[in-house]
Amino acid sequence: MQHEDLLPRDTPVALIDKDGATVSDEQYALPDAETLQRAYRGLVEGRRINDQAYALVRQGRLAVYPSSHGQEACQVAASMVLGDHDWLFPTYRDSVAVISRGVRPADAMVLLKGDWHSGYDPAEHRVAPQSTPLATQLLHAVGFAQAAKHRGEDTVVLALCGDGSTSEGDFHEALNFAAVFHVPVVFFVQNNEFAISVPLSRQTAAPSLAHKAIGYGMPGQRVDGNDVAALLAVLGEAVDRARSGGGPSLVEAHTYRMQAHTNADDDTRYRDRDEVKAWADRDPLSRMQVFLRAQGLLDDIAQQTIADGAETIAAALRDALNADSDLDPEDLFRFVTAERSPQLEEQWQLLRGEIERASLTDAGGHR
Amino acid sequence: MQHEDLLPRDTPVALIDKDGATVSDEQYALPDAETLQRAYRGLVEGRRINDQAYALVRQGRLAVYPSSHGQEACQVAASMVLGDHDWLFPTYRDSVAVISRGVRPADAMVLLKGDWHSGYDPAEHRVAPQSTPLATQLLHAVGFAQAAKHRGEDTVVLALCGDGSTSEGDFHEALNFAAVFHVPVVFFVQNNEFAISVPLSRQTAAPSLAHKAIGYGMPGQRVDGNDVAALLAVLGEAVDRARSGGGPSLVEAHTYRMQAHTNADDDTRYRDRDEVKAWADRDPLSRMQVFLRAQGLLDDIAQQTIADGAETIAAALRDALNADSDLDPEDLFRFVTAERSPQLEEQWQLLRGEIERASLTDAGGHR
Amino acid sequence: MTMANDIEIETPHVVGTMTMAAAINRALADAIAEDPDVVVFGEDVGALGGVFRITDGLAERFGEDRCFDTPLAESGIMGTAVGMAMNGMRPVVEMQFDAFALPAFEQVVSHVAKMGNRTRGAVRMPIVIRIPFGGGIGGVEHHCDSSEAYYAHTPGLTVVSPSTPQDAYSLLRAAIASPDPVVFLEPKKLYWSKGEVDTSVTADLGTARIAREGTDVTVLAYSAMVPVALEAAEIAASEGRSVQVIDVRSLSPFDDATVTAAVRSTGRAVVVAEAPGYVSVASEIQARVFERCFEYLEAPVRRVTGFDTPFAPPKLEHWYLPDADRVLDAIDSLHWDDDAEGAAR
Amino acid sequence: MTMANDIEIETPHVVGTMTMAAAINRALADAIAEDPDVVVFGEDVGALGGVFRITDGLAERFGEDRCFDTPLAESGIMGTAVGMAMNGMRPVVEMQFDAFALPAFEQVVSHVAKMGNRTRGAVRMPIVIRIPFGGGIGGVEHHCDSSEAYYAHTPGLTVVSPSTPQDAYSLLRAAIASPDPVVFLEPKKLYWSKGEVDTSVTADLGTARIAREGTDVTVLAYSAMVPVALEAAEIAASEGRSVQVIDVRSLSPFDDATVTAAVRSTGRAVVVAEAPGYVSVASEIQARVFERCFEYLEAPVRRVTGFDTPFAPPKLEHWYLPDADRVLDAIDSLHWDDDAEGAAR
Ligand SMILES: Cc1ncc(C[n+]2csc(CCOP(=O)(O)OP(=O)(O)O)c2C)c(N)n1
Ligand SMILES: Cc1ncc(C[n+]2csc(CCOP(=O)(O)OP(=O)(O)O)c2C)c(N)n1
Ligand SMILES: [Mg+2]
Ligand SMILES: [Mg+2]
Repeated sequence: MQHEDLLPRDTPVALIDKDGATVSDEQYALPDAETLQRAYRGLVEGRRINDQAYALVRQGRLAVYPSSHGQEACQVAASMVLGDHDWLFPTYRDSVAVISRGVRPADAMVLLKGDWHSGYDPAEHRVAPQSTPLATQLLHAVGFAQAAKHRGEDTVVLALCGDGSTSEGDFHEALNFAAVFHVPVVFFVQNNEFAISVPLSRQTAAPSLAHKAIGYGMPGQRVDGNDVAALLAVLGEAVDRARSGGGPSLVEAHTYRMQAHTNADDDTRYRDRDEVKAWADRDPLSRMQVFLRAQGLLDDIAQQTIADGAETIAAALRDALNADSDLDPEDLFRFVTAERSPQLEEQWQLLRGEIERASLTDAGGHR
Repeated sequence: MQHEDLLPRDTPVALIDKDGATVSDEQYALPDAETLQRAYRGLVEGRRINDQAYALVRQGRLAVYPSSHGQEACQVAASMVLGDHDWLFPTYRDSVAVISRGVRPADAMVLLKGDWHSGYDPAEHRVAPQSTPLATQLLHAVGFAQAAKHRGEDTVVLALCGDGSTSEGDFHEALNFAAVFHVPVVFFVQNNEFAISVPLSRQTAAPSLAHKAIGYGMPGQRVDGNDVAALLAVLGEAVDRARSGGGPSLVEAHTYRMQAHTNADDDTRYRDRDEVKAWADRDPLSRMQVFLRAQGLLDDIAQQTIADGAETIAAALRDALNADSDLDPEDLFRFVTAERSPQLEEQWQLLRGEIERASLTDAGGHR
Repeated sequence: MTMANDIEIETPHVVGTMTMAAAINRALADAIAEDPDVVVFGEDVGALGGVFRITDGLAERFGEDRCFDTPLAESGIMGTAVGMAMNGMRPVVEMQFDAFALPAFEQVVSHVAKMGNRTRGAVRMPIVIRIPFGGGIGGVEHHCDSSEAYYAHTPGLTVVSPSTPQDAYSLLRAAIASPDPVVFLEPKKLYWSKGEVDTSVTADLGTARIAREGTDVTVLAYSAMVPVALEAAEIAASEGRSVQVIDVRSLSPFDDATVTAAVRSTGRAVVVAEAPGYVSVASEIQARVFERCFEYLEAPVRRVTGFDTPFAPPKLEHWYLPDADRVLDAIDSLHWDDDAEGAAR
Repeated sequence: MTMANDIEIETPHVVGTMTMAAAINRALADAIAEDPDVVVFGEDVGALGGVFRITDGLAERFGEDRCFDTPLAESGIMGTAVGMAMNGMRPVVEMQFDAFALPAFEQVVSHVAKMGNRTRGAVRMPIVIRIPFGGGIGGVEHHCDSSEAYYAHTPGLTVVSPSTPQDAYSLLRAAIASPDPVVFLEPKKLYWSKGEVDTSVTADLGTARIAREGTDVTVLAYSAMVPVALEAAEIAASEGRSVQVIDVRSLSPFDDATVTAAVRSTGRAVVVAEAPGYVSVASEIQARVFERCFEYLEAPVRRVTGFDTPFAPPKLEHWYLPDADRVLDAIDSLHWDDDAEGAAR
């Protein structure tokens, strides 16, 4: 590969514009109809999950929810481009991608509900626990891929992070390790313009985040993050390259966080409503709907079926989260190490005594 | 600046080749004669200091010495391009650069002699303490420049690091902060092909280390690290740019660590003697000598004067290090915080009691 | 230890009731107003005013060059603070949450804590590292840790944590005025607790504070555990036991003078801390008190701490956090006269 | 605690005298040979064999994919180890010096220590973090720190440190076999000390070892301080005092059973550690022993530790490091019968 080929384009790759019209591209082909139909269903379901979770926060059933409203195209594409044996390394904002991989919505919300730190077995759907400490998961993804390569498996790993996270040292170390060890990792940055309140201009002075790739000797590419077709094409190519021994690459998606960082945030303090409105025009769902309708790939019945499916998911999520959690305080001591040390056992016995006494007196208070 | 202008050249900038012949360059002019004569003196003195320190290690007068033998052109240029009020942020390998800035050789060796952790007042010669934890000093340099900018001073900061250190997260964070805050820092990487035993190919898959610059939105340049003329030109331009508000930049010098990492290292374990020999042909001193002689800028008398000057420095260094250190154990407690806490005072009294008892019995042992 | 708080307070003094969050905000504002070298920076501290709104209004009032957002990189924040301090500034940095200060750990331990010593005092590090810490707010993993042990163990760092709005104000002013680095741990759980604040009141770093007088037993606590200790003392009083509560407040260096005198006077002590107890500030206090008060103790010094497990998820944290009952249980175990084991001694 | 060491040793057992460095090298080699999932990596561990030559010959013997150099980035080393462990490997990583493990601290605390708990045991972290630590070798700043407190305080980490070649071998094998992360602290000062090693001998993580029997006082030490304690015991013996020495060896979890029984039997104890004493493993041991042996103590438990200062420069380290004399002084202070204060008690 020539050095120049490692640089991204000056403008992000786009295949379907904001009005649903196709954009022709020399390098990237439009995915096939069935793929786009599946993607659209994923978008609708993803949006529904985001909105349902948001509502559950308001109802006090979730402690917190970092929504990917507006970023569903990235979420769905990240999941769809991976094969069954590939692995996803998501962040706290990537619940929709996690669910798209097959994790039960209620399991994906265990962390955000406050029951435990993670709610699914990573091996079951090949999804690492959602990572909170920023950029740390990128290194896990690289190590995971190193192990796969070591054993001669052709697993591809896709690791997610946000624009803000590219400033962390771990971002740098992860891309560098991946390139030096030439492992099959796709680094996928969802540049949604903000890290909580901090705009992209405070994160980087680079022409684009994808311009960082050449500094590691890997290709970088930019893509319209609200265009699921372009995302599928660009990420798909990156996954194929990784699988065929072409090494890691960096993909930057240009998208926007439509809601506040989480419910605890107040985004009126740091951004204009006009900016948010302008991005509403570039919504990833509506452009696909227009496109599919125009292509005859979506009719009212199909639309309704998809909406119903999404509603079913939302209802299940509601039900699961409305049920009270049945938690066992002994869990605090169960998983710290494989075998419980006498030191921890002693502490558990202390707590057990307290719990027993509490149940003897009243429910809740100890004394 | 255009994006492409942020990329380095495909081959390092060179102005005087290994045989002492000039190389013409469209962008960079050869420094004037007087500057080159001064540089040559610096090279000879630097080499003498390196060799003297190496000898002092063998004689047990220095605990350890990471030599810059072979890298003297980088050391001298780094010091010469800075004005009096500019600051240098060096590493353990940059003793020659530190001394070139005016720090007394014996003071620069205090760390390596084992008397204390640093032996000079940074403010006196505008030289930060030599940094051991890799890449950490790059962030100090950025913060230092931020403070200068904050006060409206036109200080330029030049920060040194090695090729291996570019892999650290702090390298990334430093360049990024510098670019985002647009501060006057020149990052100068001495790529000497090795990080202890680890070759450059294990540090990076990038076309060059200077290719990392574009990922931060700053210009990167490559230069022959054994060509002091090219170094003065390239670093000088970077310093000028920084001073005139043009922001930070990254310069990578291609050089070679001619000796083992330190005296504690055994480089026969990881590199070929042939490779080392090949680099001896590219020595930074001999090419300058040939060049200056050919240009009539150096004659036998001048050569002898320079050698004598270097010898005087070496002799002073020898004398200083052959003198036994007069150390006060109370120093352990003196500088931890500005005011000594009762907690530390209590511990000092404990030690003081031991020392007193020891002096009563025999010299050395306590009991 | 007395460290002179030599700030000349130029802004008019304020006396009034405010939250701890407001007191910290006020301390930052007053410090910025009075000393041109003070700068406040970190993640989201500018327009947003911090995720806890502690820096609310500072950027607007004092401008972007006095309070500003950085790129998202904690080692970067800490490392540039070192450089600024080398060049005459007094950086006050915010780490967004306790666990997110960890990427900066090398800069803290290898430079912030050691630079003054390394340079024989030529370069001091007047840096304040503000860290919201501890649980009790229903935060998810990595948002509720108590990592004071890491800092308190590190020579060269002063570590303090307030339990009242007054101390939050006064200790933060003292921290900013200190020539040396101070880790200032802010109990998230108490951010919205209210109290009287007089901005003319000063506090010395390195000193403990007697939070409640008492004669039977001394409870040593700090930060969010001080209200817990006071609650326990209140209940104990109703049961006829007089509990003295000391707010340790300076986790390093330690105020042996105050603490030793107190425990010697009561002859019994319980140490309370939220962090995991193993190799902790609580173990240090317990060990020191034991050693210095051995001849005066009627019973072993006990500690009540968090478990040696990762912090609990929100729905289980009430089982994790030490509460007044747990403190009272520990007090009950201290060989009282009506206690067979104690009497046997 | 007994953690079954369930390795099937396939290589022929070796019995012989070797240095601790050789014993560690041997343990690594045997583990690589026996378990295809074991990989060793870090800075300079390949061709060079590590700056202390601990991994000497491993890359050559087992190939680049079993022992290899990484780019120079400690968080990278630790973070990729996490990923490898998630994918079935058993990474053994080397941090070149103790202070240079600090850039990896976030990965260690936020992931290595917590992943098993986070995933309810679904994903365990069988990672060994080897860290050469401590002073006594005339190293310059940042090359002689003792940072065991940071790790021992962190729930989820097992922390061990050997004082003999035998324990170096056996504990490292147990660490590599453990399903959980183990911080393995190697006393640089003892790398070249020699001892008998039988590779068929196993050691359980979480257990202390009685290094010398004695009846008058128990000295609790670990790592490079064990020889110091033994030297003190030898001198004390010549003065008529019988000193028991316990090699704590497991810094977390703690072997209360062994230690408590020992101190109860002698009634006196001194804790010895090289690290700064404040908020340290030594304070933890002191506090635990005090609390659990209170009724049996003839005198306060003392500790002998490094000062609460940054580690000394090479030429001053002999004043910093605890030595036999300092241990003997502490023993002397333990209220013996011929001691007025002790007698008054
Ligand atoms: C190491 C670390 N530092 C700080 C935080 C607190 N924090 C959580 S999300 C966030 C912003 C992340 O921005 P970005 O990477 O752009 O992702 P986004 O939230 O926009 O998806 C911050 C600062 C954290 N989780 N981890
Ligand atoms: C954070 C950190 N990790 C590891 C080390 C140990 N170490 C000292 S020098 C060195 C190699 C540095 O290589 P490079 O940056 O190329 O500089 P050079 O020594 O070649 O000048 C290493 C690994 C260190 N000093 N700091
Ligand atoms: Mg973002
Ligand atoms: Mg190098």
